[in-house]
Amino acid sequence: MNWVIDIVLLALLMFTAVTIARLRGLFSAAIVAGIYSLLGACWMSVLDQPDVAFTEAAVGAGISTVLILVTLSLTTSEEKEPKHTPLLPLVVVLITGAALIYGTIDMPRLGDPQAPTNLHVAPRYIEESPHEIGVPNLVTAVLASYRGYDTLGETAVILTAGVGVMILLGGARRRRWRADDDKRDRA
Amino acid sequence: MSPSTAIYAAVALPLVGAALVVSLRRWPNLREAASLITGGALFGVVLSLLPHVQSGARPEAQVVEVMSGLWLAFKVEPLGMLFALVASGLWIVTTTYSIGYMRGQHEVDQTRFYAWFAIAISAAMGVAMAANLLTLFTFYELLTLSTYPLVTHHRTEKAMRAGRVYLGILLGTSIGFLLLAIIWTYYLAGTLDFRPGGILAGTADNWVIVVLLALFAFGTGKAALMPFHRWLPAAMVAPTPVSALLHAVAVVKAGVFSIMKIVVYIFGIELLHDTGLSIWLMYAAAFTIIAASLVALTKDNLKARLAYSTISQLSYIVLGAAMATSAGVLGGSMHIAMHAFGKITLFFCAGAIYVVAHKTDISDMRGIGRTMPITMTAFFIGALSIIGLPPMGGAWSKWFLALGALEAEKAIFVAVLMISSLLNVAYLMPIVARAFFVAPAEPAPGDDDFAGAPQGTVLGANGGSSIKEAPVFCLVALCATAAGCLALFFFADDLYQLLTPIVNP
Amino acid sequence: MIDNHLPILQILLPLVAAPLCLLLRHRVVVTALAIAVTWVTFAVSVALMATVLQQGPISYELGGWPPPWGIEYRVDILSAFVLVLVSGIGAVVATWSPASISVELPRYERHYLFYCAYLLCLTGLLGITITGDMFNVFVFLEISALSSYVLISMGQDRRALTAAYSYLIMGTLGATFILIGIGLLYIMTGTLNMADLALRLQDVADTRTVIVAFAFLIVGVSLKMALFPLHLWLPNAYAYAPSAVTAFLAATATKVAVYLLLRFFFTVFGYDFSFDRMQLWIVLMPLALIGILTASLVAVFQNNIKRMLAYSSVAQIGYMVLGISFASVSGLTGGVVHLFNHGLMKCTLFLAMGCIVYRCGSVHIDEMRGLGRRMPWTMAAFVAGGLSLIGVPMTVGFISKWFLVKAALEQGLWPVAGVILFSSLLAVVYIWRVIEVAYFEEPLAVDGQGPVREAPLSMLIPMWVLVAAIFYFGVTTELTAGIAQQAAASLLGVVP
Amino acid sequence: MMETIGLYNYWVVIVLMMTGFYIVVARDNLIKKVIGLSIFQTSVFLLFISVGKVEGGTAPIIADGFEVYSNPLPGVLILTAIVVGVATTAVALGLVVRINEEYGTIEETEIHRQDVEA
Repeated sequence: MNWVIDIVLLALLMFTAVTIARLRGLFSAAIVAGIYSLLGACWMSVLDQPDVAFTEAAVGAGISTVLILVTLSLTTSEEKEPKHTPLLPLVVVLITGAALIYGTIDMPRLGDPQAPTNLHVAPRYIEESPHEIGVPNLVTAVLASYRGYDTLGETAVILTAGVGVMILLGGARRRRWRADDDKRDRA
Repeated sequence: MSPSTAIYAAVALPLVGAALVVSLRRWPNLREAASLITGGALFGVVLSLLPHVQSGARPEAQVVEVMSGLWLAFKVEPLGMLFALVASGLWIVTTTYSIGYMRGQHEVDQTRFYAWFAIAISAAMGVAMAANLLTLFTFYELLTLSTYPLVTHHRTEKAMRAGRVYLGILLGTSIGFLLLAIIWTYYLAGTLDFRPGGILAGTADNWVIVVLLALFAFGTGKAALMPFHRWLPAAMVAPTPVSALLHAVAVVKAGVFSIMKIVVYIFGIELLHDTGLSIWLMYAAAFTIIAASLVALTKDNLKARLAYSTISQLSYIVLGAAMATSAGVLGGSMHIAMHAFGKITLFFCAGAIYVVAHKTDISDMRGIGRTMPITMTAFFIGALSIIGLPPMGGAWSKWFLALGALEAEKAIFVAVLMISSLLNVAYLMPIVARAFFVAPAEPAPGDDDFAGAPQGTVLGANGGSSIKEAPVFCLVALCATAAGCLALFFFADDLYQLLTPIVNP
Repeated sequence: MIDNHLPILQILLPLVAAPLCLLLRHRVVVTALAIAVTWVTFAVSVALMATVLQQGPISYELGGWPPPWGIEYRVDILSAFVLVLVSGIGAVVATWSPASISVELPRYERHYLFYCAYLLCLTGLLGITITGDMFNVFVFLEISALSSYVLISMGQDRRALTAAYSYLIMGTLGATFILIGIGLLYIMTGTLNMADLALRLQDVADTRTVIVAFAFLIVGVSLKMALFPLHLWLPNAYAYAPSAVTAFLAATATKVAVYLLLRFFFTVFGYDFSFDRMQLWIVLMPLALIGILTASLVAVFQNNIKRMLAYSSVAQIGYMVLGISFASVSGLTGGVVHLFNHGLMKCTLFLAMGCIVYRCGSVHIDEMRGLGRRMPWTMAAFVAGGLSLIGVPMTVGFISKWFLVKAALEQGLWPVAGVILFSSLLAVVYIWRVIEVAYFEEPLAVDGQGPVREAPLSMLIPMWVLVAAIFYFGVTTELTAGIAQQAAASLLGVVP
Repeated sequence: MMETIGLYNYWVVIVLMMTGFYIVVARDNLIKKVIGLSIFQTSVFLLFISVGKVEGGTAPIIADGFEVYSNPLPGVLILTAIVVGVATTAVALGLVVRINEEYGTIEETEIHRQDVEA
C-alpha cells in the first residue's frame, strides 16, 4: 500500500470533516459532506474494497447528497447562530474519543496478516467460496450466500425507509393540533 | 361437606353472594335477602369446621403453587377458626343492621355497598384460614383494596381524602414493611408456612429477629399500632355498618390476628420469650394503649372516640402477642372475640343514634337514653365489656392479659392495663351517664332532625312521642351483639378450650 | 418438516406480509392479513418455546451455511421467552388496533402503510431476539428502529414529529455505538457469531480493545432501552405516538433491548468478564436505582397520562436492570420475569389509554373525570394494570417484585430492597391520581355529542385478554417465573 | 513504519467519527444533525474497512496471479451498513421536512420554545 496516498487522503478527510463542522451554510455543508463521502470512497478503494467504494460513492456521495439538497430546497438553507456554548457535547465527545483511542492500543496494526480477522472465518471465504459459490468476487459471494440474510435484512431496511417516507410525505396532511393540550400537559 | 370443601366454600361463598347482589340490583328486597342467606350459609360452613378443629384436626386445602414451594393454601387452626367464626357470625348481624341503616339513611349505591362488603368478607375469610404468609398477605391486600370503595362510599371530597389516608397507610405499611419482612423470612427460613413453634428459631441473629418483628408489627398497618393508626379514624367517614363490622371486627382484627399468628407460628413463642426480644413491642403497644385512650377522651365525635378506643384495644392484643407467654397469647386471642362483640355493639348504637336523631357529637346526646332506651342499654353493656367488667366477656381477656404480664414478670403492664381500664371508664361512661341522667335539650324551633325523624320504630303505647327507637333491623342487631357480650362471659371456657392448643401444641 | 424451519418462519411470516400490505392496499384485507399473520407468528413462537423446552436450544443455519461462516439463528429458553412476549403482544395489539387507528390516523386510505410499518417493526424485534450473529443484530435493530420512528411520527400531535426525530437521533447514535462495539470485537476475534465470539473472547479478554468494545455495546444498548439517564427520548415518543404504537413499543421495544443486554453480558462476554472483571454492577445498580426513583417521582407530576406511564416505564426498566445487576439466579429471574410481566401490564395500561383516546380524544387527566362510570370496563382494565404496577399480590407485578426483593436480600442489600418497595408506593400515588379522578369526579359536561360511551368490544376483548393474563400469571408462575428461572440459570451457567 | 501508520490510521478515523458525533450532539439545526450523523456513520464504515486490509494483499476478487487477498467480510458488512445508513438519512430528512411544515423552523431551540409557549 502506498502510505503517502493514505496519509494525504486521511488529511483531506480530516480537513473536510472539520470544515463541515465549522460551516454555517447548510447548502455548502451538504456539498462538502458529499465530497467527504467521495474521499472516503477513495480511501476504501485504496484499502482493497472496490465494491464498497463504488457503493459509498453512489449512495453516500450521490443519493445522500441529493436527499439533503432536496430537503434544503423544501426547508431552509441557512443555519442559525448557536445560542449556547457546546461545552457538554464537547466533553462527551472528547471522552468517547479518548475511550476509543485507548481501545486502539491493543489492536492489531493496520494490514497485519496475523490479525485475528485474517486468521479466522475470512480464510475460509477466500479458500472455499470459489468452489462453493463459484463467483470470483468474494464480496459478492459472501453477500449473496454466506451472509445472504443480512442482504435480506438490508432489503427490508430499504422497504422500511420507503414506507416511512411515504407515510411522512405522501400527500399533504393537515395535523389536528390543539394549542390547549400543550398548556395542560405541562403540570 | 368435607373440610377442604368447606374451606373453599368459606372463601368463595361471599364472592358468590357479591355476584348475586349485583345481579339482583333491581330488586332491593331480594338483594338483601341474598346477602342474608349468603351470610347464613357462610356461618354454617365455618361452623361445620369447628368440630374438626376442636378435635385437633387441622383441615387444609391447597389451591395453587404460585412460585416453586410457595402455595396459595389454607389451613384452619384454632386462632383462624376463632377469627373466621367471629367475622362470619357478625356479618349476618351486620347485614341485618345494614338493611335498617342504609334504608333509613337513604344511602346511594346500596348495591355497590353490599357487593364490596361481601368481597371484603371473602378476603377476611382468606386471612383467617391462610396456611402461610404468602396467602395471608394476598388476602390482607385484597381486604385493603376491597374496603377502599366502602370507606369512600359517599364519593365526597372528604371521603376521597380519607380514602387516601386509608390506602396510603395500609398499602404503604404492607408493601413497605410487611412484604419486605415476608420475603426476608422466606430468605431466612426457606418457607412461609405457619408451623407450631415457629420457623425462624435458629435462622438468624437476634438483631435480625428484632428488625423482622418491627417490620411485621408496623407493617401490619391494620393493627393500628401508633404511629400508623391514622387510617382508622379516617375510615370513620364510611357508613356506620362499615365502621362496625370492618373497622371494629374484620379489618382491624385481620391486623392483630396476623400479628398474633406471626408471633405464634412464625417466630414461635419460645423464641421471643426466651430471648426477650419483643420487650420493646410490649412498650410500644402499652404506649398506644394509653395514648389512644387519652386521645379518645378528647374526641367529641362519637365515632371518632370509638375509633381511638379501637386503636387502644387493638394494642391489648399486640401486647398479648408481644408478651409471648401462654396466658398473654390466650388473652390476646380471646380479646379478638371479646372486643369484637363489645365494639360492634357500640358502633351499632352510634349508627342507630345517627339514623334516628342525626347526632354525631357526644355533647349533643343529652338525654338520648330516654328516647332510645334499648339502644343506650345495649351501649351500656358494650361499654362494660370494653372496660372489662364482669359479667361481660371483656373481663376474661383482660384477666388473662394481666396474668400474662405477671407470667412474663413485667408487672408494669398490669398497671398499664389498670390505667387503661380507668381511661375506658372515663371516655365511655360519661356518654351513658349523659344519655340517661341529663335532661334532653329543648329542640330548637325548626330543628326537625330529632322531632320529625321519620324512621323511628315507635315503641310502647304510653311512651308516645318521647320514645323513638332505631329501625327494627338495627335494634335486632344491636341487641344480638349486646347479648353476645354477656354470653361470652359465660362461655369463655369453650373459647379457652378451643384456643389452648396454640400455646400447647 | 415445518418443525425444522420454525426459526426462519418466525421472521419470514411478518417480513413477507409487510410488502404484501403494500400490494393489497385494501383496508379490510390488509387489517385482516396483519391480524392473521401476527397470530400465526405468535403460534410459531409458542411452538418454538415448546420445542426448546423439550429438546434444548435450537440452532438454525440460515442458507445451510454452518456458523461462524454463515448466519445462525439460535433459540434458547431466554430468546424463546422474549419471542413469545413480543409476538404475543404484537398479535394482541394488532387485533386491538383497527378501531383505534381509524380515529387516530387521519387518512383512512393509508392504513396499509401503518400495518406495513407495524409488521416490519415486529420483524425487526423478532429478528434481534432470534439471531445468533452480532451483525445481524445490527441490521434487524435498524429495521425495528426505522419502522418505530415512522410509527411514532404518525401521532396526531405535531410533537410526535419532534419526538420521532429525537428518538431517531438517539436511536441511531445507539445503533452506531453498537456497530462500533461489534467492529472492535470483530477486530479482536475475527468472528461475528455470538457463540464463537464467546469462545474466542476468552483469549483476548484482557485487552483494552475488548473492554472499550464492552463499554460501547453497553452504552448503545442503554440508549436503545432508555436506561436512566439515557431515557430522554422516551417520554415524548410514548406520549405522542398513536396509542396502538405506544402500547406495542412500550411492551416490546425496550424489552428486546434488555434482552440484548442480557445476551451481551452473559452469552457473549460471559459472567466472569462482565461481573467479576468489569464489576459492572457498580455502574448498573446505582443507575437503576436512581432511575427507578427519579422516573417514578416525575411520573407523579404528569397530567398527560400516557406521559405518566412513559416515565413509569423508565422506572420499570430500572427494575429489570437492577435484577440483572444482581447477577444471581434470583436477580436475573426477577429481571427476566419482570421483562415479561411489565410487557403485559404496560401494554394493558396503554391499551386502556387508547380506548380513552378513542372515545374522548385525549388522555389528559381532566378528560378522565367520571370515566369510571362511563367506561367501566376500560377503567377496570386500567385499575388491573395499575394494581399490577404497584405490585399487589395475585398480579404479575407482585411476582416480579418478589424475586427482585429476594435477590436484594440474598446479597444483604436491604436498602435496595427498601428502594424497590418504596418506589411501589410512588406507583400507588400516580396510579391513584387517575383512579380518584375517574371514580370520584363528575364527568365533564359534554359538548353536544352525548355522554362518552364504553369502547367497542373489538378493543375491549384484546385488552381483557391481557388483563386475564395479568391475573393468570400472577397466580401460577410456572410458565413465567419458572421459565425465567431456567433462563437465568442457563445464562449464569449453573444448574437450577 | 507500519506500526505507526497502523495506529495513525485508526486515530484519524476516530477523530473523524468524533467530528461527526460532535456535530450531532452540539448543533441545533436538524439538517446539520443529520449531516453529522452520516459523517459519524461513514467514519465508522472507514474503521471497519481498514480492518480488512491485508498488507501486500489485493482486492478480494479471485484472479490468477494473486495469492494474498484482503478480507472480504468487512466489505460485505459495510455494503449492508451503507444502505442502512442512507435509509436512516432518508427517514430523518422526511421527518425534518414534516417538522418544517408544522413548526416553520428546523432549529431545535426554536421548536422547543414553540412547544413550551404554545
